[in-house]
Amino acid sequence: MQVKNENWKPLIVAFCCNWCSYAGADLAGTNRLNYPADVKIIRVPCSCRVNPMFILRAFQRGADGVIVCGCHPGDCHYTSGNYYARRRMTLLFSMLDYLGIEKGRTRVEWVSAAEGQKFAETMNSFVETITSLGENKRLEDLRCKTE
Amino acid sequence: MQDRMIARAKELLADGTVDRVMGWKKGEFLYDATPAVFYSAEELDAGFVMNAFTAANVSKYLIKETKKEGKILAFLKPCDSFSFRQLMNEHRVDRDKVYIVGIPSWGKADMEKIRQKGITGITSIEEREGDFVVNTILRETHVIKKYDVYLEKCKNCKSKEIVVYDELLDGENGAAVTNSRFDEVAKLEAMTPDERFAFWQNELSRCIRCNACRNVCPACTCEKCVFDNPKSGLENKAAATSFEENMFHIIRAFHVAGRCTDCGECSRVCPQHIPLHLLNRKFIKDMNELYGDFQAGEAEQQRHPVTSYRTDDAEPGVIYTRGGTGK
Amino acid sequence: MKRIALTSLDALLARIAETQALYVPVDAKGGARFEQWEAGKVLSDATNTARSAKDFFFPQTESLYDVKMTGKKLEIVDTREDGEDFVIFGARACDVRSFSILDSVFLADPVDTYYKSRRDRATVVSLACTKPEETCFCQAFGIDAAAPEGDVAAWKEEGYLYLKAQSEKGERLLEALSDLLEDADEKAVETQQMRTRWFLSALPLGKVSFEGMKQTDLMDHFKNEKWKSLSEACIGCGTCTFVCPTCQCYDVREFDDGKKVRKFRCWDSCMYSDFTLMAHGNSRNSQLERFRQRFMHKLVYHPNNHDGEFGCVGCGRCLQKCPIGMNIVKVEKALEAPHEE
Amino acid sequence: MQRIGVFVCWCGSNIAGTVDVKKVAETLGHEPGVVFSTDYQYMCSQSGQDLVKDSIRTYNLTGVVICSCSPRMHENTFRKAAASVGLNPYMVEIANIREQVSWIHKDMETATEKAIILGRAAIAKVHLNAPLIAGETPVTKRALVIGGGIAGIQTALDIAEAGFEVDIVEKSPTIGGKMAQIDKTFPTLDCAACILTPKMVEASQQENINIYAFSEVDEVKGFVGNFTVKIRRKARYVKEELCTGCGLCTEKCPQKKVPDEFNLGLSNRRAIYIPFAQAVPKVATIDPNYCTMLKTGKCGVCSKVCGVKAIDYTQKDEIVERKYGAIVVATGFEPIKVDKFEEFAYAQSPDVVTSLEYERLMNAAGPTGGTLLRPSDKTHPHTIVFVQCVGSRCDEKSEKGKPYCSKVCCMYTAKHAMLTREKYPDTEVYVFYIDVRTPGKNFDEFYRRAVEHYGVHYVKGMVGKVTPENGKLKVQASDLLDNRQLHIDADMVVLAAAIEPDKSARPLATMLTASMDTNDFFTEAHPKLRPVESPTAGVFLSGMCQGPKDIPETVSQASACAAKVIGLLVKDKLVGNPCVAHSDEMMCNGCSQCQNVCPYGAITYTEKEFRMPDRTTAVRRVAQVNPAVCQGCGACTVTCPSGAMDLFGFSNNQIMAEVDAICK
Amino acid sequence: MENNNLREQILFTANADPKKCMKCGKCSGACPNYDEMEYHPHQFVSMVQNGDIEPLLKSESLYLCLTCMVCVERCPRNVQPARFIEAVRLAKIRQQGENRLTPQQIPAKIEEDTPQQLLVSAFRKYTK
Repeated sequence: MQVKNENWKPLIVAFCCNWCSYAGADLAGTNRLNYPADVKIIRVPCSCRVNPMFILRAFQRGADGVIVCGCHPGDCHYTSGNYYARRRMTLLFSMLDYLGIEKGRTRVEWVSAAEGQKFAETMNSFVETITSLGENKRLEDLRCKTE
Repeated sequence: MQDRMIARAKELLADGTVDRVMGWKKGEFLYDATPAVFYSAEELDAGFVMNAFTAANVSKYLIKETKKEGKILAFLKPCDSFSFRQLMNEHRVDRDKVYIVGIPSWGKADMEKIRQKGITGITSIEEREGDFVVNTILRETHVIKKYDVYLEKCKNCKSKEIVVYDELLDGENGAAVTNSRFDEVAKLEAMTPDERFAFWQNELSRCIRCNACRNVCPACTCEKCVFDNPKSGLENKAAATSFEENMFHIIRAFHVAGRCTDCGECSRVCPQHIPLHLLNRKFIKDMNELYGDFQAGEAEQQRHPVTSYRTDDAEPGVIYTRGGTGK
Repeated sequence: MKRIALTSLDALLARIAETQALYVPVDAKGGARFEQWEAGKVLSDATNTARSAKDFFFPQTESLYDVKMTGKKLEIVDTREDGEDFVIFGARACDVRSFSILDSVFLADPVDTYYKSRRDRATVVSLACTKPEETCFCQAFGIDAAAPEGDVAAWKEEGYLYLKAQSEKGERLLEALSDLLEDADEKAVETQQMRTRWFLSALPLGKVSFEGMKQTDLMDHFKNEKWKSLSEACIGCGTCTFVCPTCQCYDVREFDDGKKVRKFRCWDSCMYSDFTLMAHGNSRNSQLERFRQRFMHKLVYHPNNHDGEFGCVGCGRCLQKCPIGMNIVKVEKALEAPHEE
Repeated sequence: MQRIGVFVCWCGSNIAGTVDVKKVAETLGHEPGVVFSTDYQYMCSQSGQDLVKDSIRTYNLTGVVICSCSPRMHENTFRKAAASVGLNPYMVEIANIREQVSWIHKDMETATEKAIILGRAAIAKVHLNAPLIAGETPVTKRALVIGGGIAGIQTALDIAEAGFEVDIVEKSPTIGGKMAQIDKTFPTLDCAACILTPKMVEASQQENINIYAFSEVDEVKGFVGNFTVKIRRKARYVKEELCTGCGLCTEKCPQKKVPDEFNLGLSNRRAIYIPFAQAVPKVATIDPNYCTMLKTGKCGVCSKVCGVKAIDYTQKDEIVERKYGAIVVATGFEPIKVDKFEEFAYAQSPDVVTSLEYERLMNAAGPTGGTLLRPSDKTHPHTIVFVQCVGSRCDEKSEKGKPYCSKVCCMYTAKHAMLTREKYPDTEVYVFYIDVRTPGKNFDEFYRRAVEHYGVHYVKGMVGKVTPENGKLKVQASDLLDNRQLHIDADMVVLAAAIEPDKSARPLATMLTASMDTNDFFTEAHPKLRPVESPTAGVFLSGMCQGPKDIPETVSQASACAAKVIGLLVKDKLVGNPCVAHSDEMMCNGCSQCQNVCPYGAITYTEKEFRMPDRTTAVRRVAQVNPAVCQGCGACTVTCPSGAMDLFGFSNNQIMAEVDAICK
Repeated sequence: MENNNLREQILFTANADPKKCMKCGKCSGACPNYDEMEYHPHQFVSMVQNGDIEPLLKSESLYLCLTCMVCVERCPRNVQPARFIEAVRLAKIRQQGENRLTPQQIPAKIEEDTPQQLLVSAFRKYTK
């Protein structure tokens, strides 16, 4: 194991669907609910737009955790998108686990537009998990290393 | 069986049912037959071969062949027929342009496994019942149990059933066979994440990105693979440090999830002996466990587990809590 | 000729490894492969490594330089690594010959400095074959597996490792090891060589010859109708080119990680649809053309351009690894067979 | 290379209080492609927008990044501003540095750093943005209403009156639906026929309405504004255009023993019939299951008596294909089958009836001519027990009943009880209830009237068992408030059966690719804000097919639905959302996976000839997206392994560029 | 507190959820032994839910339930009232010395035609 980098702060990419979770994040902001700045949100129309490639890409480029947020099952703006996302992510996460990637680097959370509180809490707990897991080494592309 | 196949092919050529035959052509040795198209009885006599090494799955060639004029005869082994059925489900082959004769398969041998027994300078290999008789230049004769050198895909055969055919060479069809194809996956699942990581790093880091797994795969029938397409933003032709481990093989397995018939070609052709089927089988096992048993290519299916859903599906967190996945 | 008892082999290897990086073939999952030697690693008995030895001089990927961006300013950073000298121990005759074929490409004007730097730093200790595979046909290219080229040639026989320097570099290496070595005569080696040569000639491909290829005009080969049926089964993977010790095509690409753009080169394969992709598109659009390119290059263009030397060393890797059982011997036989009319 | 302008908003102190906006603007100004970067107090203000517009002109900007509040707030504002000076609105991206940065982070340094990263991500995305132009599709100015009950009639009338043509497709021989079977309506107790039949007549006479009675929808193709529908006009064996509805045939037909479905089998009709006197269209129909002529070829009485020669035994189903801009689903409901509830002995005794059957027994045009007689012996019942919630409010896993409240039962039961007591004061009426639910104008007053003025016995509790015995119905029930068990000898028991969507709804939903809930009610596009639209564009919901509701509610929903339809039909063209999926035909291999996951049926396949890279031409099956139907969810893009399917505005490359920028 | 524990124990034994009850009374409406019982099926559900268990324990109703399961069959909400009655009964006889029957009482209860099996099962049911 390498020596812990003192300056290391987790880098977390959050994919949020436009209709529920992104609005939930907005609500967290409106209500001034704090969560770490390590979380960077990318807006997608629906959780089903999140391609496993995006997640691996984020890890490859140095993200330490990736979270996908969508509408609660049954509430999808597009009726079925989050159901597909749920299966895809379940399978992908299972595969990552199978490949020996630490559990907890990936997460799916359903956050509605009204759940600003939940959004903030989710992000806080996710950052905590990632912080305890430490740097993502296993999925990083070595070419992205800076000497 | 080879003779019966040639005889039947000749009949079907003669009566005009087909105008060419998809088969395997004799090579330099017993084990290097090449998939080939035969146009005449003479060609069949000269080169058509069927033996314990003709393992290549010919279903993928039929994509190209059914785009041509005329009708082609294809001999499909059970696993090939699953692949073909899946290609039909994906509208990739024109069923009307193939006359399918289903042929049984008891297993195909892996030349590498024979070599691994330390036998060099092989001059000939004969098939005798359940054995191979290998003669070498040093006048040694090795008798090897066929089963010992079967390809992984044959040792863990899922079904002897031919799922699509016009006729059966033997007149009768096989059935699904009990198998332990998920045992290896389960064994990995039972390891700790660190052990699994070490296992896969060792395996996948050997990848030279020759793309044989992808190009041979009957489910990989994209016009252009994302990894070859400069416009995709993911193009990466080189075997670059960690790209294979972290992206290529994961995404490839994901792209064929729900469509992979577990024909085992990927592992057969890998020049680096990477057990790629363990990735595909992991997805199959997960899908069976989470969404109900499903076998791609088994029947006419429009949707597979990744393109369907139930409102009460398990949440993604299930994989972190369910048993059997190590600590 | 020098020799050392095989029981002291580790001491010999340890001595080499003291001053230089030492690479030896070791058994691993997926076949033998070259690894940096360290105490405890055992020399493989395999006839050959799964991948060829060309990686030492022409690795699959290699950084050329970085372009760093600071705001809108660009800066070019040389990423060349001039590492230490190294020794390749145990390369086979075919692979050693492949180095000279690669040399004829990379060291011709303009010299490839990345390649040259590696080549200069390397000392090659070859090891004679004793048990060739049925896929071996190096004899077809005038290679003697029993008497391999290389800076130092080595033979394992009767509990000894026999060593013979064949170049200045080789002499320097043996000089440095002289206290471990004893003088030897060539008798034992000669016996082994006779045995091996008989072995080679008796192999199924022992009589294969490519010389007939030279009898036919380039354009006739090019227009041969056989290419169609030969290439039909080709799935367009790069296995043959990537395991081949003489395939030397590469592509130069960039990798942008946001902070820098890394210019690197990587093996390319003429079997790939994007091989020599240019702005106007591909020059070889069908698999037939690409397939033909590979074999024309090895069997026709290369001898035409390099004093009759074929671009193949007969290592047999492609015969073993091709997913669909197509290979250079089949191609040669088909092309040499009389045209069917 | 784009020429990008970056505009960092202070939002007063909302952003500038925590984010060093000057630093953000300066740092982002050094990003490749950024030719102008500035900050301003209120970007969304008129002068802020003018700053954006002027800069676009001055610097020839091809892309704009606004670092401000959430795109959900002002994306449109800035897109419009850009469009007004000729920059494609989809070249504008927002970096959300208020809700995601300044409002949640307190530390200036951290917040500034994050704002810069989010700005970079937006810049990276804009580099890959391309101008998008929303597609336009023409609108066929005709609506189809499926179902001719009160909901369908009301919707059709409202649309027709606005000047658009409407076709009503009704599966039974007449329009009118369930309301035509009802006797009186609560809470006003006016006669249903008196208010419904004029509407039916109006519908038949309205020039813009065309009624396809005895017809069903066979196939629906197309999309919003452009549906093509095949309507199956089932054979009546009577020429609709000739028949005058005189009814002579229905009197002369020798086959008299056909259960009359209009009276729910409580009486018989002939093999040739007109469902009821005020049927629209008033045309006879031959029931081929009972007609002797059609079954054996011997009879022909109706044909002989018909003065206008309207009978045609050779008639076949006819398929009509028509184009529509909008489709209204008004398929209504049915009461559930109550024979599964063995405890109520519905199958054992004819005197146990459902409420709808009771309606017919009370109706002047019903089987008893309006005199309440019990079905078994046609005598006057003296004790009647009403049971509420039969099959409603059951456990979700119940195989017999439904989990929802059917909403209308409390009121119609009160109505039945009241009417019974009014007409027959000598009759004892018991109503067993779990809860009496009467929200609605004058509803609770109505219920109280039943109790207080009419002396209906309301008992809190449920009937546990009904046993037919010696011509009586022994009712055993609990009275929860008095904590006793009641045993009543009743003459009739009336079951308030739960309602469920019509059986035809499920296959129709499949045809329309409209979604349904687990109970087969159609789902709304939004339960609060778009309650009369289906998520499938161009498909609207009217009446009970969407959920239980009473007549006033149905009518108001029907009119609301009509308003939405009119709003669609009044447009000449539909402007779509340009952020839709599109297929790269050269990459597509036609595997159909995308079609399987598309919730809107926006993807179709076509065989097309292509010139391939190897200089051959090939006919290939490729996916095509109808941009008018696609809503841009992106489910297809992830399903497509080759990446042939991509989403405008959120392309693979754009999202990956954002990922890369964030992970730098 | 003690009652709360008792309630939890009964809920655990019953393995049913009284919160699902919508208080329609159909169980009691269907109960064939209603008039004999002091507390009726719906009251068992409601009183267990409210933790009001003491009166139930003291009541003869416990033994008057015929376990005919009609309440379970008829309940529209699948609350299964009989399970609560059974659970309370079990709670009672599990208390020390609260057996419903003692061997000494049995001879008095034997009638000529009482099947042996009834006695055995009653003994099993009413003692721990």
